[in-house]
Formats: sequence, C-alpha cells, structure tokens
Amino acid sequence: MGDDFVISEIEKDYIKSLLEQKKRIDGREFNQARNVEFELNLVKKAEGSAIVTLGGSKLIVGVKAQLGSPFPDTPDTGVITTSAELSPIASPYFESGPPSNDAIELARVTDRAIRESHCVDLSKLCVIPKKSVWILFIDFYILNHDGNLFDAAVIGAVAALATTKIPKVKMLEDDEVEILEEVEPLKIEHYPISVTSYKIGEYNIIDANFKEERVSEARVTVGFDEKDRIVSLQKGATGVYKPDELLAVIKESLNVSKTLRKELMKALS
Amino acid sequence: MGDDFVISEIEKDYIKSLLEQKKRIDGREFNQARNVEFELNLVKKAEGSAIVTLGGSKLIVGVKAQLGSPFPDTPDTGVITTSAELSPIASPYFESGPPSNDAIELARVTDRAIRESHCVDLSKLCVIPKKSVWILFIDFYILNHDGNLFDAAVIGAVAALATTKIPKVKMLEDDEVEILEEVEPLKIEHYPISVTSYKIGEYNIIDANFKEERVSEARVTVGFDEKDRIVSLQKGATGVYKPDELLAVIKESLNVSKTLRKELMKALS
Amino acid sequence: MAGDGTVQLIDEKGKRLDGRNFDELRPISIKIGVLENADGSAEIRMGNNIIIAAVYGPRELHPKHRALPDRALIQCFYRMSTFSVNDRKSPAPSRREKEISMIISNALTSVVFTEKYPRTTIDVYLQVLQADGGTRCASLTAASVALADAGIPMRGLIASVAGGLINDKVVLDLYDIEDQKGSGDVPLGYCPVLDEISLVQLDGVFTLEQFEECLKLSIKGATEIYDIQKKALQDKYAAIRADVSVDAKETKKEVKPKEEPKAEIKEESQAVKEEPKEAIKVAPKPEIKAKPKEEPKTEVKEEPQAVKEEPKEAVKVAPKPEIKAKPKEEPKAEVKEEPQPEIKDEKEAK
Amino acid sequence: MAGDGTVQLIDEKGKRLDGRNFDELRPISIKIGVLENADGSAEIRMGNNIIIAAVYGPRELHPKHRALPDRALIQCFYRMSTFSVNDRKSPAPSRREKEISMIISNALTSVVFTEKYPRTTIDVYLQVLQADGGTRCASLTAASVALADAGIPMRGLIASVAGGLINDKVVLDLYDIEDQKGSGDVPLGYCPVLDEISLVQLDGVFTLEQFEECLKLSIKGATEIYDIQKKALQDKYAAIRADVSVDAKETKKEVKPKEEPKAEIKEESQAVKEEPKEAIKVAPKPEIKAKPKEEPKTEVKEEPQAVKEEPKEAVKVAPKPEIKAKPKEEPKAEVKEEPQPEIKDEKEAK
Repeated sequence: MGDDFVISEIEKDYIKSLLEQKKRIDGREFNQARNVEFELNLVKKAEGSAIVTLGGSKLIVGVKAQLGSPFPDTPDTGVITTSAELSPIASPYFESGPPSNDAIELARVTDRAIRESHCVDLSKLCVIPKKSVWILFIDFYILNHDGNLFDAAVIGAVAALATTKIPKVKMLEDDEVEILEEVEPLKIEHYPISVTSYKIGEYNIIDANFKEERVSEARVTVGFDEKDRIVSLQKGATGVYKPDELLAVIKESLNVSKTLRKELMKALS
Repeated sequence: MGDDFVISEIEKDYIKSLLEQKKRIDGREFNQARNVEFELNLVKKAEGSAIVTLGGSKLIVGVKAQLGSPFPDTPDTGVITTSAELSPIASPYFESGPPSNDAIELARVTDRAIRESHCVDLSKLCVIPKKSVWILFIDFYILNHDGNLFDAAVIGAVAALATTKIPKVKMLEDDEVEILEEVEPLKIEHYPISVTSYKIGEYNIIDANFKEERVSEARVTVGFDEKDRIVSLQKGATGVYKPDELLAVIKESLNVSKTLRKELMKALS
Repeated sequence: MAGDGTVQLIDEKGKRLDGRNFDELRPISIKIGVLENADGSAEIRMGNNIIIAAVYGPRELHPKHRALPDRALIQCFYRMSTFSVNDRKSPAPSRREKEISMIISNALTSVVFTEKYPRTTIDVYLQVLQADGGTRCASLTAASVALADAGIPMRGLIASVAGGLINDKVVLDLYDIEDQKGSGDVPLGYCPVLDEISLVQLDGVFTLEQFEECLKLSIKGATEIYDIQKKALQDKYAAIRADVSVDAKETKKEVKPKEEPKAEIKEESQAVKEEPKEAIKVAPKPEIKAKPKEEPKTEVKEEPQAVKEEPKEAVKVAPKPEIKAKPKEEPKAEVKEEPQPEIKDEKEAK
Repeated sequence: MAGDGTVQLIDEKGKRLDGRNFDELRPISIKIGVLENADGSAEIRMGNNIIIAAVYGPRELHPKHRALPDRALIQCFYRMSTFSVNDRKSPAPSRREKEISMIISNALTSVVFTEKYPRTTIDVYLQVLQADGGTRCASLTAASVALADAGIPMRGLIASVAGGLINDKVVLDLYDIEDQKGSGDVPLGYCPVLDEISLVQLDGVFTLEQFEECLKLSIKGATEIYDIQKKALQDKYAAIRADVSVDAKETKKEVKPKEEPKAEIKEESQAVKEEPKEAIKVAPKPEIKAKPKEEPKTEVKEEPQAVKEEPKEAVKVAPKPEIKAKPKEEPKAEVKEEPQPEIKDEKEAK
C-alpha cells in the first residue's frame, strides 16, 4: 500500500527466491494465514469495540450507534457507515493528513463485505419508518501495520459488531423517541470473513505480511459468508490475473476463510 | 508566530542588548502597550464591526447574527463562533490556504476570552427554546501584522460586539419566526481585555511588536474581566516559565488591562 | 447490492426490462479525439451512460518527490458531474469516486509501457456526464482508447463490462435498474489480447459456480467491446487521412501534426495483427454505433411499478440523524460532522 | 467552562462525585513500548482516559524546506478517536485538536535537546482511545515517556495535570463531569526536575489567589505523576533485562537491539539521580497501577440529576442556522460556507 516506500531490490529478490523453494520469510505455508487474536469491548464509550491482531498487524475498531433519519429511498432500514484511518502511529510509512486512497479502499472493501453479506439485518435497525433509524458508525484505527490490513479490518469489524449493544427505546408522542439505559445485543445474521491473496511473480500467497505485501504486484480480497458464498471481491494494485488463476485463488481463499471464521467464533463464544 | 521566518542574528542581538539597558526598540517601557484605536461600524452588511489598530497591527472584525437551532444540551442559549484569517494581505510571511495553526490559535484564544468572561449573555440570544436561537459569527481578517495580534483581536471582538445590533423578531404560529426591520443593541455584560506578555531571554515585555515577537521565546496571553478576575490564559511558543515568574507576569498584565479597557470604553461611549 | 432478488427483472420469455437477452450488451458508441486541448480523448456512450475521457501526458509531475524514478505514474480522476444523476451530487469528490479512480488507474498501469517515461505523469480525466449503471466499466473502456489516441504505447487495450446476477440468473452489462435491484455485480476489466484481468470487484452474493459463469460471460462481452474500440480507432485515423487528402486540395482545415495516427499498441498476440494499416478513405463521422445482435430497446417502455428507487449511482440524500427527544447521545453533530458525501457514498454500496 | 458553578460537585464531607479528595489524582497507569513499529511508545490510563503515544524519529522531514537548519522540529499530532467520546466525533481533525497538538509540541520542544538532530523531525502521535477529561494533560505525560522510550535525549520529563475550580474550590485533576460543570480549568505541563512550566492554559473565572493556589496544587500533582513516569521507564528496562537473561538460556524470543534501554534523560538536577541504572530482575509486566492515596472510585455511582449535558470533549451538535421566516439578509448560504466542524469546535470552548 502506498507508492512512497521503496523496498530494496535485495529484499525483493530474497523473498522471491524463497518462494521458488516454496518457503515464506516467516516460515508459513503459501495458504496459511497468521494467528488472529481479539480483545473485545475495551472502549466503554463505544457501543461495540474490538482490538484485533493478525500476526503483527493490529487495529482497533469501534462501533457507535446513533439515531437518525433513514435514507429517503430506504425509509425502513438502518444505515451502516465505515471509515478507516491509517494513522501514522502504525507505520513509519504512513503520513498524517486527510484519508489516503489506501484508507478509502480499506474502508470501502470492508464496508462491502459487511453490507453484502447482510451481516446485520438493517431492517431491524428501524425505529420509526421514515423518521428514525439506528446509524452504525464502524471506525477503524490502524495501530500497527504488518501487512494485509484488509482481512484484519473485516474480522475486526465483525467482532466489534458482535460485541455491540444497542440501547432500547421507548416511543413517546409526536414520533419522539426516548433512549433507555437498557441495551440489547445487536443480532449478527452472517459472519463474513475476507481473505486476501497476494501475487508475487507467479506465486499467490495468503495473508501477506508487510514485506511480502510491499513486493507483491497484485492482491485479491474475497469476502465469504458462512455458506461459502462470495459476497465481495476486490482486486487491488496494478498486477493482473489470468481467469483460471483468479478462480484458483478464490478457491484457496475459501478454505482459509473457514479457519479464520472458526477463530472468530471461538473468540465470540 | 510561525516558524518560517528567520530573523537575523544581528537584529536579535540588538533587541536583547537594548533590553539589558531596559530599553525597547520602539522606545516603550517594558510594561507599556501600544496605542489602540478604533473605527466602529464600518461594515453595514454586518450586524457589528470594528477596525482596530494596536500600534502597527491592524485587523477588522465583523459580527454576523443569524437564527439557527441551539445545541441540544443548551437548548435555551445562543451560540458564538469565532474564526480568524491571516490573509496574505497582512504580511509577506502569510500564505493563502486553509487556516494555519497560528490562525486557529488566534481564533481560539480570542473565543476563550469572550466566552469565559460571559461578555455576552447567551441566554438572551434565545428566541424559542430548543428551536431557534441567535448565532453570532465573529470573523477576523488581519490587515496588517506588526506583532501581538492576540490583544488586538480580543479588544476588536469586544468592540465589534458592542456595536452589534440584533433584529427584533415576531413569533408566528408553529414556532415560525419573522425577522423584523427594527433592531436593538446587543447587551455587553462584561468587557474582557487580554494582555500578552512576551519573554525574550530573561525579560518579560508587554505587547511585543513584530520584531520583538519574532525573537521572543514564549508568550502568555491573559484575559481579565473588569473585576480583575482571570478569565482566560494561554502560554504560547516553546519557552517556559518558572511558577513565580508566571505569577509576576500575570500581575503586570492586569495593570495594563486597566489602561486598555479605559481606551475601549472611551471609544464605545 | 441494494436488491434482494425479489424484483422481477426478467420476463417469462427470458427478456430483460430493456428488451435485452441475458448475454447482450447495451448499444455502445465510441468517438475518439473529441477534445482539442487534450493529448488524447474519447467519448463513450453505453446505454444511457455518457462519459468523456481525456489524457494529458506524459508530463512533469508535481510535487516532484511523488515521481517514480523508473516509470511514469498514471493518475486517474474519475468524477461524476453534479447533474449526471437524478439527485444532484455534491461537487466534492466522494470516497467512491476516489476508489474508482484508483482501480481504473491500477488497471491502466498494467497495460501501459510506463517504463518508457520515467519521472512523468500520465493524467487521465474521466467525466461522467450521464450515469446509467456501469460507469466505471465504461470509463475504463474509454480511458483505454483515449490513451491510444494520445499515442501512449500499450501492451493492449482494456475493454470493460460488468456481469451480474438478477433473479438468480447471470447476465451481461447491468444497467441502472438491474444494478439497483439485482443481487450481484462483477465489474471486469479485461485485455483480450493478453487474456489478463486487470480490474475485478464484486458485490452481492454469488456461489462459486455463478461467479465462474459470470466471469466467462463478461470476458465474452469485453471481447465484443474490444472490437468496437478497435473500430473506433481505425475510423479516427481513417477520418484523419481522409481529411488530410481533402486538406491537401482545400487547405481549409489546419492539420495538426499531433492528429497523425499514433496509437502504438504493441500487442503481443497474433489476434490483433489486423491493426489499421491501410487508410479507409471515407468514414465521414468516426462514430461507431455498434448494435450487437438484435436492436435492443434502449428506453424502458414503462417504468415497472416496483422500481421507483433511485439508481445506485445516484447520490442519495444523507440521512439526517435528528433526535426528537431525550437523546442519550447527541446524534446531530455526528452526522453533520461526518462529511455528507461519505454517508451518501456508503449508501451507494459500491 | 460550560459550568456556572451551580452544579453540586463536592459533598458535605468534601468528597468529589467520584470519591476523591480535592488534591487527589485519578488512578494512573503507564505502559512503555506498547507498539512494535514505533521508535518509542506508551499507553497511559488516567481515570477513564486511554491514550496511546507513538514517537517516530528523529527522521527526515518532508517537505524539506520546513526543516530547521540548527535543530529538530517536534511535530505533534493529537487525535481523538471517533468513538472515544459519547457522541461520535468527526474523523476530520478539529481546530481544537490542532491547537492541542501545537501546545503539546511546544511543551515537548522545551525539554528535548533538539539541537542534536538538525534538519530532522521527531513526530509524536497521540491517539485518544477513550476520553474522560484532561486528555491533553494525559497526552503530554505519555508523549514525554514515549520520547524517552525512543531514546531521545531530554533535559527532563514533563508531567502534566489540570487543576480547576469546582463549587469555588480549587481541585486537582478534573475528570469528565468536573471539566463540564466546573467553573474553571488550568491544564499545566510541568517539569519537576527543572521547575519549569511548559504548558499552561486557563478557562473559567479565577481570582488571582485562586489561580495561585491552583498552580501550586497542579505542581504537586505533576510531581506525583513524574514518579509514576520514572517507575514505568524503570520497569520497562527491568523487564527487558529480565527477558534478555531468560533469552540467553532459552533463545526463544528474538531480542531486538532497538529494545535495549535507551532513555537518555540528561537531567540537570540532583533530584533525579535515582534514574534506573541497575536492572531490576523481575517485573514481568511493565504496567504500573499507581493508586495515589486512597483508591478513588473511577466510576460515578450515580449520574447526578443536574448533569445531563455531554462532556466537554464530546463533539457538540452544530447549530443549524436555519431561518424560519423572512430573512433580512440571506444567511443560509453563508453559514453553509462556514465549515461545520469549526462551529462545533467552538462549542467545545477549549
């Protein structure tokens, strides 16, 4: 991510020569994701939150819920909105300033996985049709960047949503709504998992770390639901895929998604 | 203000050596502010306005009043909002573009003096609780920068507020409000004055001009009300103060504030 | 996708609401060289989409530290005109526009010989004048020929079209309502000469089999579009040559040297050896009305009742999170502070 | 200050709503070295504040023309997470955040030997994960130890805490509600070793005597915080040394050279000769839970009735300058031009 970092040619060659021997710099298999860990509900001021680490990549996701008006064309459904900040805290290569294209892509790819999987049933977020619905703000801050923020972001967002508790409301007259102290958990309908595959030379490897990501020419992030359906996909960077190669990569990613989903469900149970 | 201007070492040494002889480059005493002058109500399209000159520093302040919704947590008070622009018109060292940190600090320090002194009784700006209140926009444009814009900004803001006339309103049905032609003066409850002291070496001088400001290592802007209470304070720049030194500077500033307030009241009478 | 698959978008005869078959493109026309100042330009119409692509460069990049020491940077700026959608779009660039700019730029980078122009930028401006679904694909198709028009050497042309899922059927080239109410969408950028996928995204819900079918259909569609791109380029240069021979007698029009045919597409495949080499003498208007297969009805005769919603590419009205009473938290501020395009943006889903 | 001093914040026994005495700090814990990539880092918890500080540098400054020929530039970036406050904060940096960044940067500059690193930048990132009043002070405290963790030579550590006025009494370390409803607030950055004030602001209404009392109380509080800072640094290096000796046997963990103790704090005073020089062997977790005096209750047992308002650090709702009828002048357009965050910003008062 980002064009500003020039990896040394030596390092690039080293990573590639290892791949030729079917090895990765951190000893993983080509199709092996890194360990994922969760710390849930740290931020009490958020309705839901999770710190997720995927190998050395670490981010915090907060979910804030607020009442607001629905979109006029979907008067009886709630709203989800996602933003990401690649804070300079996370890497010497990030700069402060307005959201970079990388941050925008990260937020939008994550949003797509959450939205298209129908992870949350937006119709249940409706309080008064046309007047008042819950808006869920899913905001990420990257704390440490060690590659493949995409999969960390999606799994972190789902984890944060799964910890989210929405206040109950009481109807008053005149379509006024009182927000009560009592809360109830947000129901998660589907658990999308995204798996990103990185292409280096002729090789496709799962869940690149920072150095691998830097030398990769292309990536494909695929979101799967628990029924193994594809719910989102994004090819990133300037490299290309042959059609058959793309299909093979998607199938490999599907397998990895099952492992990651198991880890997520274990953490949430 | 700003790190981008490098004053010549020669000039710096000259100013410092004069201070050792208890002299300032423009002949003032250490605790002597420059002359202040006002030109009131120049801008007819604003509800209030003032051009103020403090020595060579000159700025224009306009007050615009508009009806709007109150903040929900203060449903029965009006709103004041302050902004400043260090326009390139004012100095070869200002650049156009989004507000600089210097402009932000200037606006926020001024805002603090106005707000904390309760210069305007915001509850009197309420038209219909929860629905409609007056919002006062206080906007500055610096026309000429010759140091210590802070004190000029605060005294200019109070002067502009003191000239402000708010339209009368008529209640219609359904909480609608009609704005009438007739106006009434905004009542000023307190007259805050800020005095800024600049530290150069071991010396603290009041109301630095441009050159003095450039060689100073620290400054303290203190706002006082007419009961000699401190209502705002901001230490600026990277220099530091000993606790006793800070207290001494504040006492000196208090005396100067009385002189400046006299000038203001004379102009307003 | 906003749709849940319940809206009927295919009739009992297997026809879509605009009369097309499942594997049929909308009518496409491409004009090359529509702008004077640009180094290369193209206008594409694809269904009711109208998009202009302009290329400037290679030229010096500012700020210089962003320049790449070994190759050209390709910068894309995809923008929707405020009047291009049913609701006026905010003039500020949305996150959606930025993302699309980036993926189009990535795709183009894969085919341009960027190493020929180190430390420069090639700027590609894409202005959507009217949107009808699939604007990113149409933009990429247009950008590709505009680069050729600018004389930028390329490994091949990229043709782009979306496949999608409506009523659980895989179809080609989603338009507005299908884009809105269908259950899946896969924009694809494909270079037929190289058999390379340079852009692919997905939203919706697909089985692996559906995805594979969709991919094949889009590749077929892209290959048809590629023929239209080639024809447009041929016609442009034919027209220039015709002009030149006319000018030789009349000297009425100024012949700009930059108008000389310059598309230097080094295609590595045999398939495109039929690059325009002999001048076609007539071709008065270099506009190609490609009508693949039968004439599809471009206008929907009757808006189906069920489909009142705005097109997906329209900018939605931001929800106003006003709280009527006793807010636990203040919600107004949030959404107001939230740059509105961001919310609208999200609402658009892609 | 939003408060007018009428809300009862101290009970008849002189206890504050969270159970603290007037001169008592909230519980403070500081962890050093919490982030992998940063050159130095720290997490501070102070009451319910949770803040992460990361230091990168000294490193090259871009753009270069901003570099100082004779010393390092210290750039601070204080940012509130959107979810750190009761109402979601806009992701865009507010004027408040910019001002606080600047004053923290000024304070740190006063203690760092910047002349050792001409033409470089030392970047200090401060991310507020949860806000509970006094975030600027907690941030400065954390930034100070993060600089030490990064091995930046300093004249001394800055400890920071606010004094304030509630119910006309001077108290130490205002938290959320006190910050909101109190009648005065004086954030102070103080270096005990040097007896120097490097950050001071005020809002509210103070007599000269009250200000002086407040200053003394904050200096006392800062001195306590300084002890916690030192302990956290000691423990970090003790833990590393313990790790190193374990590793010598087990060779299980990779010992990174950058983790070597490097805090080179050249304090000019005798007072801090007890800098960690001998390794403490155990210290398994470099987390310090400092509980000054008695354990204060960090949670307010019952929200006092009178205090419905949002905390000051929450982002307020922007006033919507809607005109209901017959505007004398057209004001809407103007207000729209006013960047909205600016307005909200102002509402926060500091």
